[in-house]
Amino acid sequence: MSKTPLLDQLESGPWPSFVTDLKRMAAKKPQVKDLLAQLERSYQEKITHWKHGGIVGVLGYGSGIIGRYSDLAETFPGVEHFHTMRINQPSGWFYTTKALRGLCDIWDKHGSGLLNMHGATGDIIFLGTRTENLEPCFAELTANGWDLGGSGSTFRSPSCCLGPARCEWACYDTMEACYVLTQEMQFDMHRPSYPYKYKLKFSGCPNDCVAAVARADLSIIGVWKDDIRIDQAAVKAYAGGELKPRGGATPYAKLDIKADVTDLCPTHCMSYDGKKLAIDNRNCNHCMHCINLMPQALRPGTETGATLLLGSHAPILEGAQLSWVIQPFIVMESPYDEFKELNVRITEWWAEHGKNRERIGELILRLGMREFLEAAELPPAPQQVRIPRANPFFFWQQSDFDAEAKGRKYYTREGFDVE
Amino acid sequence: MSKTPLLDQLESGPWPSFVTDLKRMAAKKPQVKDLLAQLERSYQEKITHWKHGGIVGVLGYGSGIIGRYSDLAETFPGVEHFHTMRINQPSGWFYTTKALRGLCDIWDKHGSGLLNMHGATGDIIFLGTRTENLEPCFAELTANGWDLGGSGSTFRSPSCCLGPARCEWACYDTMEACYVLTQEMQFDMHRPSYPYKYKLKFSGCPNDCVAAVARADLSIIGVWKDDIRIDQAAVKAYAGGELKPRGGATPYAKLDIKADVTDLCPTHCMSYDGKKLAIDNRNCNHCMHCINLMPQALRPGTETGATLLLGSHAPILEGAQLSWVIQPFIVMESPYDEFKELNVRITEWWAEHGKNRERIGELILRLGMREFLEAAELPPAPQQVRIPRANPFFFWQQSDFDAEAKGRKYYTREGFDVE
Amino acid sequence: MSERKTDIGPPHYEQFLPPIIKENYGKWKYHEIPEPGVLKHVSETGAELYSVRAGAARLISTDFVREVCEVADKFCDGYLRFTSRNNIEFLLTDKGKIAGLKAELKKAGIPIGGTGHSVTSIIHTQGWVHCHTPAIDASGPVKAVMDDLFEYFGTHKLPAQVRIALACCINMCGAVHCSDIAMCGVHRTAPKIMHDRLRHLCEIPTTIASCPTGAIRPHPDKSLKSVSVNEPKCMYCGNCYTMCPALPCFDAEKGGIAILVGGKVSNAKSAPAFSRLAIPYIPNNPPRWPEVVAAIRNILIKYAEGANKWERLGEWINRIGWEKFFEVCDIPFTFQHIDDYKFQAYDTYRTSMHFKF
Amino acid sequence: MSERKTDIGPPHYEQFLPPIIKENYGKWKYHEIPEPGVLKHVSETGAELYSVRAGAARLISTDFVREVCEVADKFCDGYLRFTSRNNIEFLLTDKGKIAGLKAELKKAGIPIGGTGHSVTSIIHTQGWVHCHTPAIDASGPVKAVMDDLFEYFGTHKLPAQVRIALACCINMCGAVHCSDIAMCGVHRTAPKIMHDRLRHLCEIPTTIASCPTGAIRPHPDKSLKSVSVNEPKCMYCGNCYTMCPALPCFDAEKGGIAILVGGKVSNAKSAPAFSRLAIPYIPNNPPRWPEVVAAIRNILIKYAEGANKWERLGEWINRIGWEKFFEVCDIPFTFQHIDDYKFQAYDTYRTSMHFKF
Ligand code: SRM
Ligand code: SRM
Ligand code: SRM
Ligand code: SRM
Ligand code: SF4
Ligand code: SF4
Ligand code: SF4
Ligand code: SF4
Ligand code: SF4
Ligand code: SF4
Ligand code: SF4
Ligand code: SF4
Repeated sequence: MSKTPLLDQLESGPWPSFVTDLKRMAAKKPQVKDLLAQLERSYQEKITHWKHGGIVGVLGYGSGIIGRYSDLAETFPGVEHFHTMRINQPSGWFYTTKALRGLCDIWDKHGSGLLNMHGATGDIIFLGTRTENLEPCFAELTANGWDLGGSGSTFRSPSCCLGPARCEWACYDTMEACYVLTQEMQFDMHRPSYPYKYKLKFSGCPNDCVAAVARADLSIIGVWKDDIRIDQAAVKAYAGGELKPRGGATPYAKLDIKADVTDLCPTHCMSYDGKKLAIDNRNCNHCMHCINLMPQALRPGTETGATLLLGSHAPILEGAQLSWVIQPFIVMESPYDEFKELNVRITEWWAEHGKNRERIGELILRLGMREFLEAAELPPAPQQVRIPRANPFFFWQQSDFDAEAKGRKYYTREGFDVE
Repeated sequence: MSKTPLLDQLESGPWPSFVTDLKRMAAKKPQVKDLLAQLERSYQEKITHWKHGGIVGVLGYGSGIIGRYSDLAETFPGVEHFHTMRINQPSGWFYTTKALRGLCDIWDKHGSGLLNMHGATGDIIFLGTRTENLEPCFAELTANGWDLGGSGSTFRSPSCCLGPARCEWACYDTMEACYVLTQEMQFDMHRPSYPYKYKLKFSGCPNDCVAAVARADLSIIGVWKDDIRIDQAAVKAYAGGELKPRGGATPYAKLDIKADVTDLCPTHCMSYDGKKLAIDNRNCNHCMHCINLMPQALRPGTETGATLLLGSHAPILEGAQLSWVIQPFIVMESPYDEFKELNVRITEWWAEHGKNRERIGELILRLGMREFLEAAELPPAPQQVRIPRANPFFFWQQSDFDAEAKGRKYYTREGFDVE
Repeated sequence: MSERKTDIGPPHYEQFLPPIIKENYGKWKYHEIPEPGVLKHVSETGAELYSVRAGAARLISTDFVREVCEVADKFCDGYLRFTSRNNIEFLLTDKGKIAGLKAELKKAGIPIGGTGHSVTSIIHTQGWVHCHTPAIDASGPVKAVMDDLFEYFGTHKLPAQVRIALACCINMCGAVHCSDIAMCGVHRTAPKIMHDRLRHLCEIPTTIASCPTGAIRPHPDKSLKSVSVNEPKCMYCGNCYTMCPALPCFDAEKGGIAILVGGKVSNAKSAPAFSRLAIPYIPNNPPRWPEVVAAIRNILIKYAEGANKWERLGEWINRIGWEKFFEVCDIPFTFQHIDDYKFQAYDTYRTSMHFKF
Repeated sequence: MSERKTDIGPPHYEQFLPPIIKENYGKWKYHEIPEPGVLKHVSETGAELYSVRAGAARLISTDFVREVCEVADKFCDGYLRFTSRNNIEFLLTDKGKIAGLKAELKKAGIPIGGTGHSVTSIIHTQGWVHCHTPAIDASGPVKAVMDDLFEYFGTHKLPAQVRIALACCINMCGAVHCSDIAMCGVHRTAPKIMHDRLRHLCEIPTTIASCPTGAIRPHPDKSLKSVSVNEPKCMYCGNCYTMCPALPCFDAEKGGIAILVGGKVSNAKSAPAFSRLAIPYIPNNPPRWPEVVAAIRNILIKYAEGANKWERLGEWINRIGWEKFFEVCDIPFTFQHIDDYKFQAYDTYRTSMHFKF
């Protein structure tokens, strides 16, 4: 009789089965056999059998490894230690088979042979090894050009959509920006010196294919400032049904430009008279809807850059947050100095004021946007808010009164106050 | 030279001038002269000259009077005392001239002769008298059928739109409901026994002409459950321009039924084919827009009652709140027993748990909607929320587990839990 | 002495209703607004009721009330009412009397209007006339603004109704927090502590608890038996003063008016909504507050020009976006506009790419 | 011993890009999706790149990776990538090779799809395979749901894309909080305090501070040097356990899955939005969680039937209203649906008459 009758039931069905895959590895690796056996126990008992993680790592780093021990080590000695190694992925998750095989070789040698491509943050996740293997595995990784990613209270491995590598809508070079910032922040990635985790995600346009707005403390989302480029001939082809909506990836054969595009434009800034498509670009929200449905007729403008949004994270502790706009537009070009400097101002302010396990977004809620914006040297802008405050409980600081005394009407920031 | 050069500047212009009106009263009443003089001082100095109110009242009542003393009593002895008396207005603010003159006689005798018709809560505001006049004035008021309204931590004078008295849209009898509840709550109105103020406002339909949703702890807003009544002939008359939109009260001569009505219906549950207007009533939001624009063609349904919403108040202390739905539908018919009993459950729970100066809406936020709904014996309903919670931080109580153990799927309330 | 009457409540409304209303109570079928300020309600019985709506200062004298009563006796058989926005409504059944009524009101300087797509009377409060916490007067700014917007009271020129309100302090008596345009008196000075008086007048724990931002602490010098205020944490709400008269937070120079816009109450089309900060501060400038008057006119005009048919002010702003509102009205955007007050703040931040440059 | 290498960071991506991408980097002009799982990108230079997207379990072995590499060598000159949702993309320039690639993948049991109006791979987490706080497994429920929804992976049948995610506890690793449909593992038991261990393992002040609801207090019996938990205040978040291993909050019987719906990330049409609670609790039922599978299918089907063209799941619900969602999907509405968690709660209440019966 099988030792994993419950898990076995996950071998049927059309979707690829992790059980089947693990079983063949179990034939080669005793720790995988024990992993399956322990997992079967969890399936029976509906409870995890991993102990609260311990602190393990490689020399000089305080991150990149998640310690993990079984609470059934006596029964399943193969999983007594089952630590995770997070390997920082390359920008856009591009690989050559050579590189991938190299990684497999290292992991077969030093670990369980199980992995995730990729973890939810973006790292390559090497799943399951013993403490004594960490250092040799790390040495071999670095020898082959790989390094660990982040974990704990560090700068976490940034990730990006593939952007200009394969997408016509990328408003800046997400791949390069992600790489440069990852390199820039190596020290902070490997040595926990922040109040909590800090994540960066780079999306090339408002479609946000790496979910930056939901999962990155600092979300860098591409955008254009000028006009959507229109190819009226292609518009005609969509109207005529020669071109399929959304490149063909829908159940709908033909686009009704009014019903499907202009009527659904959230700002109603488009019009179509049956012949020509017109856009009042000053009132466009950059939502991408029209572009998404007619990729051969419409393209973002050419004055491009990114919007910076800050603060998103999962629900711990006060409920989830989505990132909000802190800088409506920034030019994102190598060497990204403006961006790097801003990033430093943000993390320094947070490191100084943040409590243990307080994300930057929570800190701002605690201390107020003004204190943050002044520290980050960003002027207030209406784009930062969806709506202005409703309550009358606002503060005035000496700088406001000083500006008033100087005959200025409002203080917005040193050098930026309004006459 | 005039003693009130600043105020005098408020005598010009087309809008009726309170200064002109007060000046003629000043000729008769020295306290009004002093009031104007003190007000002029405030206009010069940009500061109030009223002291923090003291506690004054009539025998046996703890409300209805706002004590007020001048901080310039030596200069302006006429306003040394300048207390307000709040007289509970009749439902819908209807009067006969006889009744009004009677009130004027009383006030000329006992007070300054100045008043507000009406205060923001709805009372008749007698503005300015001395402590020793309160009791005689009160005696004469009650002798003539009038009584004081609420102030302080009491049940405040309820108010209502004129409803069935003059409006075709009233979904219940706001005037009678307001009267009955006011009578019912006399004890609580005149004896402060609540944690803070508690207000009721009755609007006959979702147009909410007494701003109940914004200004009443308990807002009773009329609504219908069945179908909007349509007179297709009148629809045609609107389409043809014979009938003017909104009864004529707009700059627009003719209604474009599609552009003005059906396209703007917030749920898009209407359609108009150029001839017939159709409404998918199950998807109507009761927003009133279509009815407002075509009062001769459309009327609310006939299965009518009210929605109860709870919690609104001005920004003190945690920011303003709008009332939210606690009971989507209640039949409002004399003697209003169901409503009265619910009102008692609400105030008792609040009186028991509320902190000093904590409005009912704030208490619910502090203790949670479930605790409130269970105390009020109201089942949870999706109409109570605009959207369900986003966070995963929810509680389970023993009653939930008990219901589960009994084979019920969810506990919603004793006797209401779901199989 | 006869028994003292208490708790009798208000008179029953029925005795104040004109006969036509008693007869047609609950039977109204539809209404028309034949001209600004004149309502016509038609009953299922065919009966027709006319209401003529007139504006007044809300702060009035018994003399004025008696004047109004005379008019009502002459044209309305002595029946009249007030509206939820402090207008007077003259109720009559004889259409033929409307012209005479209007002429009489004109003579008395009582304007007619406030219906439909107008600016109706401004809901307001006491101000320097009667309250102890105002930053501004109430009746004065209202008079100045209504003088300026007078043309909109007696006409139906606007894209929708526009409801203006004023509160003289942030307690916001009235519906300032949900008005198309609102003026709100604001202080900008932390309370000055009168240690001598505080000791006698105030309970220290209650005073400390009254501060919503936790700015008040026991005074470090225990012998004072007083409190200290952490000024940067104070947002001048005056709640401590309400609890303790020894903490006045007034200041002749720093008080002023904030303008909030875009709120509404009705459910028509869009849901009820709070007013939002448009201008954080305009200096207090009695007797006619010209900067406030100009700011409101500016917003009203831009709205009238920019809004679609039927669009309330807040609906217009939501459609174009707040960033465009600030641009169109040429109002600077400041730190004060960004919410930083507790639980509501996060919900006001822009968590999307949905904005315009 | 040679110098130890540290802080080298990841390899530069350029070395992994196929030549066509290097040549056309930043020059892409448009794309088509000729069939489910196949993308065609056309450059301004006229060059054409094909990407074939394939699904896999995310928990895989090096054997599987080697298999995939073989396929990529055979058809793609050794170039491939993974997507932000853990799909594999085979990159090729020779259109003629697509058929062969597809056949090979089919043979290997690797499904093709995940593009456009499909259900693409489920973002998920570790579960019982690797984490210490899960209420559920991750890979197991994902496999069961994907088996059931398999037809939607390789087709473009839905009104829009549908993004499903799973998190095994409320830490919500992944994007559960902004997904069209999300499964979230939930505990329903307050932590059991292991007093003996707590004393040695945990700092009491940090443990107390870790509780977001303030449910943890110092134990009244000082000699225990431990804490007590006020159970009614506990919402089982496990945050105390993260800080103090002597506070496990697991329970074989009471753990289960909550379903949240209607979130999104893109800015297309509507703004990014949180997922909202649809079903507060479904019992944990390994190995195939049939009630969860059925609940998700039910929601997906109702959505597919009810949504307008292009409407994401949350956009559909917003259009019809949450009350109709519960009605259409026949899901009971419970106390748990009503937010009562701190600052966000008020904003979820219905402060208008805008609802349907
Ligand atoms: C491995 C991974 C899940 C996966 O299977 O992919 C993971 C696993 C863990 N996460 Fe996570 N998180 C992972 C991505 C995320 C993400 C998604 C992302 O980064 O885009 C999030 C949501 C975004 C965010 O950062 O908020 C996330 C939000 C959390 C949280 C809640 C943080 C919050 O502010 O709400 C915790 C709790 C904590 O930090 O104590 C957490 C904690 C954990 C811990 C370390 C458990 C703990 O309390 O110590 C988990 C270790 C599991 C293990 O044994 O391997 N993990 N975690 C992901 C990292 C892989 C990688 O490096 O690529
Ligand atoms: C007279 C009146 C303003 C007016 O000119 O019309 C008024 C005047 C005062 N209000 Fe008010 N409120 C008046 C209607 C309101 C309303 C409107 C309503 O009831 O529809 C509100 C907003 C709705 C609400 O209840 O929240 C209102 C919200 C407040 C608040 C803030 C309460 C809150 O929860 O945010 C306070 C502050 C307090 O209670 O300490 C307040 C406090 C006060 C005090 C008693 C000042 C104080 O702190 O002691 C004022 C006395 C002024 C005076 O000297 O006469 N008043 N107050 C209104 C009562 C007249 C009447 O009875 O008809
Ligand atoms: C007399 C009064 C009720 C009362 O018991 O006193 C009243 C009477 C009518 N209202 Fe009102 N409303 C009255 C205050 C209100 C208020 C409260 C307020 O302003 O403080 C509101 C909510 C305002 C808001 O949303 O901010 C209000 C929102 C409406 C609406 C919704 C309009 C909209 O587009 O939002 C309608 C519908 C319409 O005008 O077509 C309406 C419609 C009406 C009708 C047509 C009802 C009817 O069939 O008789 C009445 C004449 C309207 C007109 O003047 O054009 N009434 N109405 C109030 C007159 C106030 C005044 O003197 O100016
Ligand atoms: C490959 C990938 C980026 C990457 O660097 O890995 C990618 C690639 C593309 N995305 Fe995406 N998106 C990818 C994850 C996402 C995500 C993130 C996520 O799901 O976690 C989102 C946000 C999801 C959300 O809103 O919840 C995302 C929202 C979009 C949208 C917005 C669609 C909408 O209606 O909301 C578009 C536009 C479209 O599909 O027309 C888009 C469009 C595209 C295009 C058409 C861009 C292009 O011109 O090449 C690509 C093919 C789309 C397709 O598969 O139909 N991509 N895309 C990711 C593939 C994930 C997968 O394997 O299934
Ligand atoms: S986020 Fe924009 S640029 Fe990046 S892959 Fe998606 S659609 Fe392309
Ligand atoms: S990107 Fe969005 S907002 Fe801009 S024109 Fe297109 S559909 Fe409209
Ligand atoms: S709230 Fe409705 S019923 Fe009452 S007066 Fe206004 S429109 Fe008429
Ligand atoms: S009342 Fe409002 S929601 Fe209902 S049909 Fe009329 S416009 Fe539409
Ligand atoms: S708004 Fe403030 S100052 Fe004005 S009456 Fe109300 S409490 Fe007094
Ligand atoms: S004015 Fe308000 S914020 Fe300032 S100290 Fe007093 S209570 Fe606190
Ligand atoms: S969601 Fe929770 S249980 Fe699952 S991996 Fe993340 S922290 Fe662990
Ligand atoms: S599980 Fe969460 S809510 Fe419960 S005691 Fe621990 S930290 Fe507090």
